[in-house]
Order: sequence, then structure tokens, then C-alpha cells
Amino acid sequence: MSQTATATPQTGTRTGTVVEFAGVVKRFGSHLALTDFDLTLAAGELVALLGPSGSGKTTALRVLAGLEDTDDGRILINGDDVSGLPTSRRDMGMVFQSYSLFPHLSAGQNVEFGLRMRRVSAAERRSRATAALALVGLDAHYDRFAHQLSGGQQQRVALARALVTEPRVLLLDEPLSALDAKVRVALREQIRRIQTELGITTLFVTHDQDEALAVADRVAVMRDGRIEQVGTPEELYTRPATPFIADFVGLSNRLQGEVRHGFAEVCGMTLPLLDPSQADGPVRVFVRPEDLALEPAGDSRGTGESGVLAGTVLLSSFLGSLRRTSVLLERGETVVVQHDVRQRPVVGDRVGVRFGGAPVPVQDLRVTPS
Amino acid sequence: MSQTATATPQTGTRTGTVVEFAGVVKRFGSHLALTDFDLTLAAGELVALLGPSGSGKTTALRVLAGLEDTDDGRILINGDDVSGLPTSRRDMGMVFQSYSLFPHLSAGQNVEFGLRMRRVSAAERRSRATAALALVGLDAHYDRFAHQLSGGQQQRVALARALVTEPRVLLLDEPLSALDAKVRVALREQIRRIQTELGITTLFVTHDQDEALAVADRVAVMRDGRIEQVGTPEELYTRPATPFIADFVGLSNRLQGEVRHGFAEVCGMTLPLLDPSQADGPVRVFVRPEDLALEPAGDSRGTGESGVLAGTVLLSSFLGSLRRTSVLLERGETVVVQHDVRQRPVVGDRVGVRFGGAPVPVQDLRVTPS
Amino acid sequence: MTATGPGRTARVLILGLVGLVFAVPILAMIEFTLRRGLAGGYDLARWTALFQGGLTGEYRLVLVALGNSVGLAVGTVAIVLVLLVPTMLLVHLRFPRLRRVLEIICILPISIPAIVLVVGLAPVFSVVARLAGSGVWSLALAYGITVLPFAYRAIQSNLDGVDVRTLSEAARTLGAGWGSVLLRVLVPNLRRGILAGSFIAVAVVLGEFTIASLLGRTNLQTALVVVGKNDPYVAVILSLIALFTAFLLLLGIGRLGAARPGRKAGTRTPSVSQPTSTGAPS
Amino acid sequence: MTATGPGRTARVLILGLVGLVFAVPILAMIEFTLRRGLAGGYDLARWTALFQGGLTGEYRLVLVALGNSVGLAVGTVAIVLVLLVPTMLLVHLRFPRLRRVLEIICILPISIPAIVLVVGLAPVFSVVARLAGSGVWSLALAYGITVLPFAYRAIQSNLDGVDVRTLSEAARTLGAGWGSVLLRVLVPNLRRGILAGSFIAVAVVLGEFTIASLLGRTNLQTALVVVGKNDPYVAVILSLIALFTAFLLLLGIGRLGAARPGRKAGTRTPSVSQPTSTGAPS
Repeated sequence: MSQTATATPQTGTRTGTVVEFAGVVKRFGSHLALTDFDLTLAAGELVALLGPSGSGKTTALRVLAGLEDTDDGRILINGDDVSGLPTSRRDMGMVFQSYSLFPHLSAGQNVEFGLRMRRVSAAERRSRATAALALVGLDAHYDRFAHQLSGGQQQRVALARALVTEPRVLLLDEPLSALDAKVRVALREQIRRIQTELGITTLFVTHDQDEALAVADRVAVMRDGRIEQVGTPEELYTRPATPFIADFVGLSNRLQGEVRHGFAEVCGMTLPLLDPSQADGPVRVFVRPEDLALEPAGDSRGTGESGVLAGTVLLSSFLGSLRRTSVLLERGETVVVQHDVRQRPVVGDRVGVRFGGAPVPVQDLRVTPS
Repeated sequence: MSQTATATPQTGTRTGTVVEFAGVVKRFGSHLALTDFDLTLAAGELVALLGPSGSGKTTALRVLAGLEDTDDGRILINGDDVSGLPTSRRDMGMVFQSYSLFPHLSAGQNVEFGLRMRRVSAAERRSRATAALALVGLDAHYDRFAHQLSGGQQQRVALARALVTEPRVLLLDEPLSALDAKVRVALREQIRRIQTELGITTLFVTHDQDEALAVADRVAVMRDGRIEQVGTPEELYTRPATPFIADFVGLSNRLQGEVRHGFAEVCGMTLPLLDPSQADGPVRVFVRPEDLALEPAGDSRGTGESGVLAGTVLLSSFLGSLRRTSVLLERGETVVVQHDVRQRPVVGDRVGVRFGGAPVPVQDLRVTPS
Repeated sequence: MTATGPGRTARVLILGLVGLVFAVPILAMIEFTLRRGLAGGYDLARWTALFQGGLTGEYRLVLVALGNSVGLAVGTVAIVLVLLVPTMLLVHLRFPRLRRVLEIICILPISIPAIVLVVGLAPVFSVVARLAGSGVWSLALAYGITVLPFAYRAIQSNLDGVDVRTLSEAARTLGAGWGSVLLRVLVPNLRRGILAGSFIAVAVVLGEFTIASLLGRTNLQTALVVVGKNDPYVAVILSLIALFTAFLLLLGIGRLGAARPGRKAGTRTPSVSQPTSTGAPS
Repeated sequence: MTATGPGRTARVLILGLVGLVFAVPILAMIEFTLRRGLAGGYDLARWTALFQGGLTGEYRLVLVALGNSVGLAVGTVAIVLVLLVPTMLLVHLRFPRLRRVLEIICILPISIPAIVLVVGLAPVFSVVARLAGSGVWSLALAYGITVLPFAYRAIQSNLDGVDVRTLSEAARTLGAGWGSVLLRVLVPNLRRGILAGSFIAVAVVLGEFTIASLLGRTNLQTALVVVGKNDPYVAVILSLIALFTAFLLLLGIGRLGAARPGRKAGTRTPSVSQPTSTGAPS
């Protein structure tokens, strides 16, 4: 009843909603899916939970939805502990990884379902469902059934269904992972645009780093049931806190090097470190492919002093707006260089790889004890 | 017997193999899956068949493998018509879209299967299977079963299984489509490297344009059972023959314009055409996101004379090494601009979009009759 | 060429053999009902006689028995629906580890020896009879067990094709309680399986002989056997009709299955009408 | 809280009811065999007597009948394997449109009326008997039909879990002819279904009563009923043993199913050990 009252304005934005996980613990048998999980979502923020499968990211989302009980800790929505509330009363909209439209209902009836549960009148249901479908560009498909819609369309209807009740929080559980590459990119942009427009606090779970970086205000990288780093996409990409994150976020060249007097010595070159207080000793260093440059073989005068290393082209891939080339360095390492399409290295070519350039590309790294 | 004889040298390259489809027709009931399909694969070449689902690309591959009969036309391998040969005697290696390892055999036994069918001795089978697994980096997994391997590993074993008999042609039927984004990219590079190394003529079917462009020597774009354009990845990307291809290959901004005196007038700007002989009249023009540039709002002096259009930022996605921003132009169109990560437009910002630059980015286009 | 399949001979042989096994008994029965006594030759006399004369006299037994069987079928279906469907959903959603156990329990009745039904159920029936009278309907309990394997399989195969877990979670996040989840989401999507299970249950009950015979009750099959001792021709004609009815029932199940073949929502379903979101959604 | 499932009461109620339906007859039978005559009270006397005395005298019939039933079971399984498996594979691979038809045909025997078996099969049997003698084994033909629905389901559910089409195509591209495809690829991967189907067939044949009774042959169940008329206690004990054996058989099927649960090869299976191919593969 009270829900009906507050849910009237169709495009009304419920800013206000702050979500907080405080020390949440969740066990499955002896497996700890979440350990002391802390995360706060500001009002209207889109936070992506990024991690490999089994890192606990979906569990975190399901715990927030009430689909799993917690073993310890609290979940606060605008300061109220909702841990005890059943799913049906948490007032959250959720889009699932697998297609979850009710197959026996049309798209429009699917969207109306949540309103029906809230005893909204038939006329209002119809108009609000149509408006929600219009938001995702599918109002013309009101009477289609799930099996008459493409995968991308199904997920858009699912999004409309989740949003039509104007929930306090939007939960997205890998909503794009079953879709083709092209549809995936288009839909993630649509989701982001709608989310910004409505200003709804959103938790977006994904295992795809491109997706997380492209869409989120902040990204929380998870590993083994806890958050390893939280930050804006750029923070994560340029200053990963651990080798795990450097490896997981973005394509990186990993090289063995050595710290000496606040600089890293890698492949005979001396490169600046982000964190010069790093103690001396062996390190692993990550270099982004876009921070390397390819030079004709003639230019490479052999050693590191000039910042150029010689090597042989193993493979070169045309990626449309750019090209990525794998080079086997003479020193034995293989590095990937991202460069302009007008450079066309051929397999077997001798080339030079230039390190550095303006922004120092070397990631400061703890050595993983192994 | 004769197969055993020719299959001895493990890393032996069978260059020589030329594959030719000549006027192949294939019907399924009343549906024409292939119509006058012509394509020649040069020795050692990797040709990608690219197209949306239902375009006939998989049918073409299956016809070559002998898994479907042809209704008309010929299939020549090194000049010999093989249309009448059963699959088991065509001597082709194939990797399937769905995981196809025999579940009751270990990885090694899977790889040995083709050799066993050719009555190769147990000792030789073992050594050749091990070598083939080493080629894909999985010789340590000889005794694992399919369910103990990740999806990517299964496809790599399938590749080893297809290659161990040293077939005349390698057929890849969307081998990567079931895999995660990261594994997909890694594996396509590995496939390309092995293919180059062995020099085996390869047909690679895919619906993913990134994959086709990155991996192939030449790409054949299919539509409705025939090839719409064949060319190197760069030819396809920079000079698509039809709007369908422009749309399908790469992310494009599609704008309405008008041809006048060999130039295209788009959004009040005059842009050069690839093909100046184009007749005057309305055209649809495609502009790549990387051929647009973003400028601060101050710089945009309003109209097209300067090649800069004013607009409002709708969305900006961080893609790691670059950023992609959707701008709603004042004229009503939405365009996507790809730019440096150091430019950080915020949703709602007023910005300018600069067209052109050094290489003329406008695609020459027939008007689709509609 | 034979590039795409086993040889034609093998096919003809296999399909022929299968056809033979099924066709022979039925053809034999039809032939039997058409025989014109000792004189030889065939006519439709017996069929027309039956349909014109109707089931009078001693054949009234068959009508009574048919009534009993139909009543039993309805009762059995009710038991199955009320007990089996909720149990299966509960196990599927909440106790997935019990699935194997439930499957074994539900398939077990396939091999319950006849004697168990008689001796094992006798005391149960005597109690039931004392409390509530000993109508034929009391057989429904035993039939419920007999029917279990068939109903289980039908419902389970529907259950396997529907992502029950995700659908119920989606409904719950939309504000549905467990009652709404069951009635508004699960039952409508399991309609096919439930209907198929019910049809099969009806078919089984109408064809059941052992239990009724051993417990000395009258149902369609026992009546037919009794009638068959007096006039085998009429019995065979009635059986053919019963068989045909059962065939129609099962054909109905087949249709149910084909109607909307639990589409695997595919990644690569036609996306022709999928507008790219570059166009602003109004 | 009850946030994650239906109320505890509902659960207990449902599981309790199901348990009751199954437990009561079996408990009643056990109770029956333990009764100490008119005096009341319970002991194991009848069980020990049977096991010590063995099946002598009139009980020899049971041993003979058991022999018959086992022989029939073997024959039936052979028929099923030789006819059903190739037919199903053929339909699955080459004539997928016939699948529904095959399914209906295979499920039809569920509701074949008893009288059909007697009258319809009688002429067939008389021909068979004239040609090859009228041993009990001739029942195997009828049993083959009876067993069809069960065997079909078992094999089909295995078939659904294995990508038979891709596996056979893979084998063919690797140079295997149809024989090799069948024996080296398909049969090994359908082992579970074939075994499960065979087990169920055995269980069904061991529990069959109607056909043998109506055709006047002796099998395990008819013998038990005969014995049961003289000494119900022994019959019930033997039935309990038969039931237990069948349970073990079905448990075996369950194990077969659980052993390697036809993994859906997933996109997101653990890829921890997946080395990125940036490292050159030696």
C-alpha cells in the first residue's frame, strides 16, 4: 500500500538510497564465499563488482537481494538493517544473468508483474509498463513473448521489469554475459544511460573487465570473498594495488625486473617507479601495450640505454582502429605492443620496441612471495 | 595406408593445398543456404567467413567437410573434386563450436583418435599426440578428461586433435564463441600463430568481426548464402563495398547526407568521397569513431565550415587505453567519438565534435533503395 | 552417396523390424474381430452388432467397470498433483541434493511385485475400509503409487527445461510471496508437464489389471477379461477402442510437448529486429 | 528467517505425507511377517525358518519361476539393446523429425490393456510356438514391448545430455566410419543410459504379473501369488527380498547417473589453470 503511494511519478528519481555492506560473512558449507565484506554505494552511484568466477561477487549481490541469508554482518539501506527482510519486501529491481522473463507472459505482462504484486490498478499498470518498455525502446513489443525476442531484447525487457516498480536499488547480475559482443556493448551503454537518467543506486556484477571499466562510477575488484581494491576505473587501470588486479584489469605485459634506488631495472632499462619508496630487490613489472611503441628495425640500436629493445614480430592483429603486435624480444620475453594501423609489421620482421614515453607506464609492485 | 605414409614428419608443413568452391548450391527444404558460392583459398592462407547467423557461413564449412551434401557445384582440393567423398576420407581437421572432445577419453586419447583410425602404431600415436598437445601448450594434461579442463583448454585439445593427423585443410567453426572474452583473444592469437607456423590452409567461420579482422589473411563477408565482399581486413574496414558491410564490420556512425559534385554534404560540412564518381543525391555516410575528435565547447564556433559540430555528452566509457564518448549533436544525430583517455568529458558537458583530419574518413556509399 | 548416414539397407531393416513388433499384435487383433466364424472370410458384422446393440445384458458389467476406472483415474490424478508437484518443486528449489533420492523413490514402483500390493496393501485397505467404507475408489491410493514413475518423469522433463530457480527468484525480487510464485509463475510454466503427467496417469489407470484382479475389485481391464471369457470378440473390440483412446491421449501429450518446445534462449537467436542502441531510445 | 524458502511447517507436512505413502505398505508387510500367530507379539521365527529350511517342497516352484524370470529378463534386455538403441540413434541423428513419433510409440505400451496382450498376442504366440516351441522364453517378445517405455526414457535422458551429433561429426572428420562412430564413440558415451535402461528392464520383468498370469505361464510373480495362497507369510518375505533387490538395482541406476553428471561444458568453468597465451607455447 505504502509502496503504491510512493511509486507514482513514472520518471521520478529516488536519489537518497545509500547501500552499505558492513562486515558481511557468508558461508556455503565450509567454503567462505564472503569474508568481512565491506562496501558502501553512494546515492545514485553505479558500482561494478568485478572478479573471476568464484570470487564471491554474485554472492554479494544475492545477499543484498535477500536471495541468500547472511551468516554475519549487516546490510543497511539508508541506514536501516534489512538483513531480516524477505526478498519480496526488499524493494529491489534485479536483472539476472540467464534470461528470466516469465515464458508464459508477454513482455508487457512481465513488466506489469511487479505492479500486480503491489496491487496497482490495471489501467495504471498498463500505462506504467508501457512507459518502462519505452525507456528501453521496446514499447512496440508489448505483446511479444520471450521466445519471440532476441537475447538482447529479453534482457532489455527484464531491465524494464526491474525498473517499473521504481525500486530503491538496481541489481544487475552479469546481465550481458549471454549476449553477442556487439549487442553487449550497445546494451551496456543503454543501461548506463538509463541509470544516469534515473539516478538509481546500482550494483553491477561482472567478470568482464572491459564492461566494468566502461560502465561504472567505481569498480570493486573481488578475490576470494573480499574486496581487493575499490576505485574509479582510471584509478584501477593506472594504479592497480596488487599484481592480481594489474593482471585482471586490462591487458598487460608482465616483465621481471629489479628495484634499485627507487627505480626499476627492466630488460636493461631503468624506468621510474610510481612508488619510489619500494625496497630494493626483484619485482614483477607491468607495462601496458599502449605504452610501448614499435619502431623499424633500423632505428633500434640494440640496448636499453635508448629505451629501445630489438625483437622479432610473432603476430600482428588488425583491430580496426588500431593494431596489436606480439614481439619476441631478443632477451627472450614476449611483449604486446599496441600501435597505429598505419604501421604494418609482418611476421618475422625485425623491429624495435620503445619503452616509456611521456607518462611513466611502470606499475609499482609488491613481489608476490612464491 | 597411404595416409600413414604421408603423415610422418610431425612439424611437416603441407603447403600446396588449394581449396576451391565453384558455384556451390545447398538447399534445406525451400531455404537456399548457399547460392552460387565461389571462394578460393590459396595454399597456407587463413580465410575467415564472417556473417550474421543464418548467412550460410557454417553451411559452407560443413559442405567442405562433407558433413552436408551439395545440391550443385563442385568442391576442389588441389584441383580434385571431392564432392563425392565421405567425411571420413576427406582428410580435414575440424574444431567445432560446441565442445566436442569425446568425454570418455582422456585429452591424449582424444588426440590419438584420428591416428588410431589411420592404424598408426601405439608408440607412434603416443609420441605424435604428445607433440600435438605440446603445440597447444597442454602436453602436461595428457591424462585429463574433458570435464577436468576449462573451456579454453578443451578447445585447444580439440585443435591438437584436428592437427595431429596433418590434414590438408583446417576447419574452424566458431571455435571461440563459447569462451570468455579474455580467453577468446588469447586463443585466437595462439591459433593464428600455430596456423602460420604450420602453413596449413584454414577456413575460420565466425560471427565476430573483431575476431575475423584480427586473425585472417582475407575475410569473406557472407549474407543470404553468398559472399558480399572478400578482401584483407584493412580493405574491408576502410573500403566496405556495401552499407551492410560497413555496418557489420566495425563500429560506425551512420549519418544522412547528400552527394553534390563528387563531395558529400553531411551536417552542413563538405567531406570528400572515396569514389567521387558517385551520382548526386541523398546518401548514407559512415564515419568511424576514431576519425572524429572531441574538442572543448569553447573551441566549437557553431557551424560546419570549421568542421566542428556542437553537441552534448550523453555517455562516456573508459576502455582502458582509450575512451569512447556518445555526443548528441545539436542537429539531432548521436555520434560516437573515440579519443584519448586524458580527455574526460562528463555527461551533460557541451563539446565540439571535429570531423575529418588527415585521412578522409567518409565511406562512399550506394543509397539503399527503400 | 552414403557420406551423411548409415546405409539405406540398415535403415529399412531397423525401421521394418520396429514396425513389425508393433503392428503384428494389433493387426492380429483386428483380423480376429473380422473373422466370419468357422466358414472363413471376413466382415464387419461383430463391430456393427456391438455398436447397434449397445452394451446390454452381461456387458453392462463393462459399463460399470468403465465408470469405476474413470473415477479411479480422477482420484489418482488428484493424489499425484497434490503430493507430487509440490514435493518435486520443493526438492528442486530447496534440497537439490535430495533429487537422486526422490528419483529413485519415484521410479521404485515400477518394480513393485504384485504380491506386495496385495499383501502389503491389504492391511492398509482394511483400515481404510473400516474408517471410510470399501468403495473401489480406495484403489486410488495404490494407483497413486503405480502411476508415480510416469508422472514423475513427465513433470521432471518439463522441470529440466524451465529455469525454475531463476524464475522464482525473479518473481520474489518483484515482490511475490511463495504462494504467488507457485500459482502465478511455477504452475503456469509447468502446465505441460503436469498435463502430460496427468494424461499418462489416466492411461495407466485405465489399463491397470494386476492390482484390481488380485484385490478382487472390478475395473475396466478385469471386466474385459471376464467378458472375454464369454465372448472374446467383444472383448477384443472393446480393447481396440481402449487402445485407440489411449493412443489419442498420448498423442495429446506429444502435442503438448511440441507446442512450445522449451526454447533454449540462445545467444544467437535472430537479432534482426535488434536496434543498436546508438539511436537514442526516445 | 523464512526469507529463502517456504515455511518449515509446509515442508515437514509434505515430506511427511510422502514418507507415509511409501513407508506404510512396506512397514505393514514387515509387521505381517513378524507376527507370532494368534498369540500376538512379534519374532523373527518365519524369517529364520525360511533361511534355514530353504526353498523345498512346494516352494521349489518359486525357484523354477525365478529361473524363468531371470531368463526372460536377459532375453528382454537383448531385444531392447538390439532394436531400441540403433533405432533411437538413427532417429536422433538422421530423422530428428521422427523423434516425437518414436516417443509416442515407445510410451504407448504403458497403457496397453491386459486383454490386448492376451488376445492380440495369442495368435502371434501360437505361430511362434509352432515354429520354435512354446518355452517361457517366448514371453520375452511381449516383455520387450512392456519394457519399451522405461528403456526409452532411460536412454533418451542420456541422449539428451550428450551432444551425440557433434561427437559423431567430430569422429567422422577424424576418419571414423559409421561402425567406428557407433562402437568407439556413441556406445561408450551412452553406457550409462544403456545400463540404466537394462537395469530397469530387468526390474520390470522380475515384477511382471499380468501377462504371465493371463497367458498361464509361470514367472516369479505368478509363483509368489500361488505360494501366497498356501503360506502368505513366505510369499511376503520373498516379496520383500525381491523388492529390496529391485531397490538395489535402481540405486545402481542412480549411482550411474551421479557418477559423471553429464557436465554442461560451461563458459565459466574454473579457468584458474588456464595459462594466458601471451607466454609462448614452447
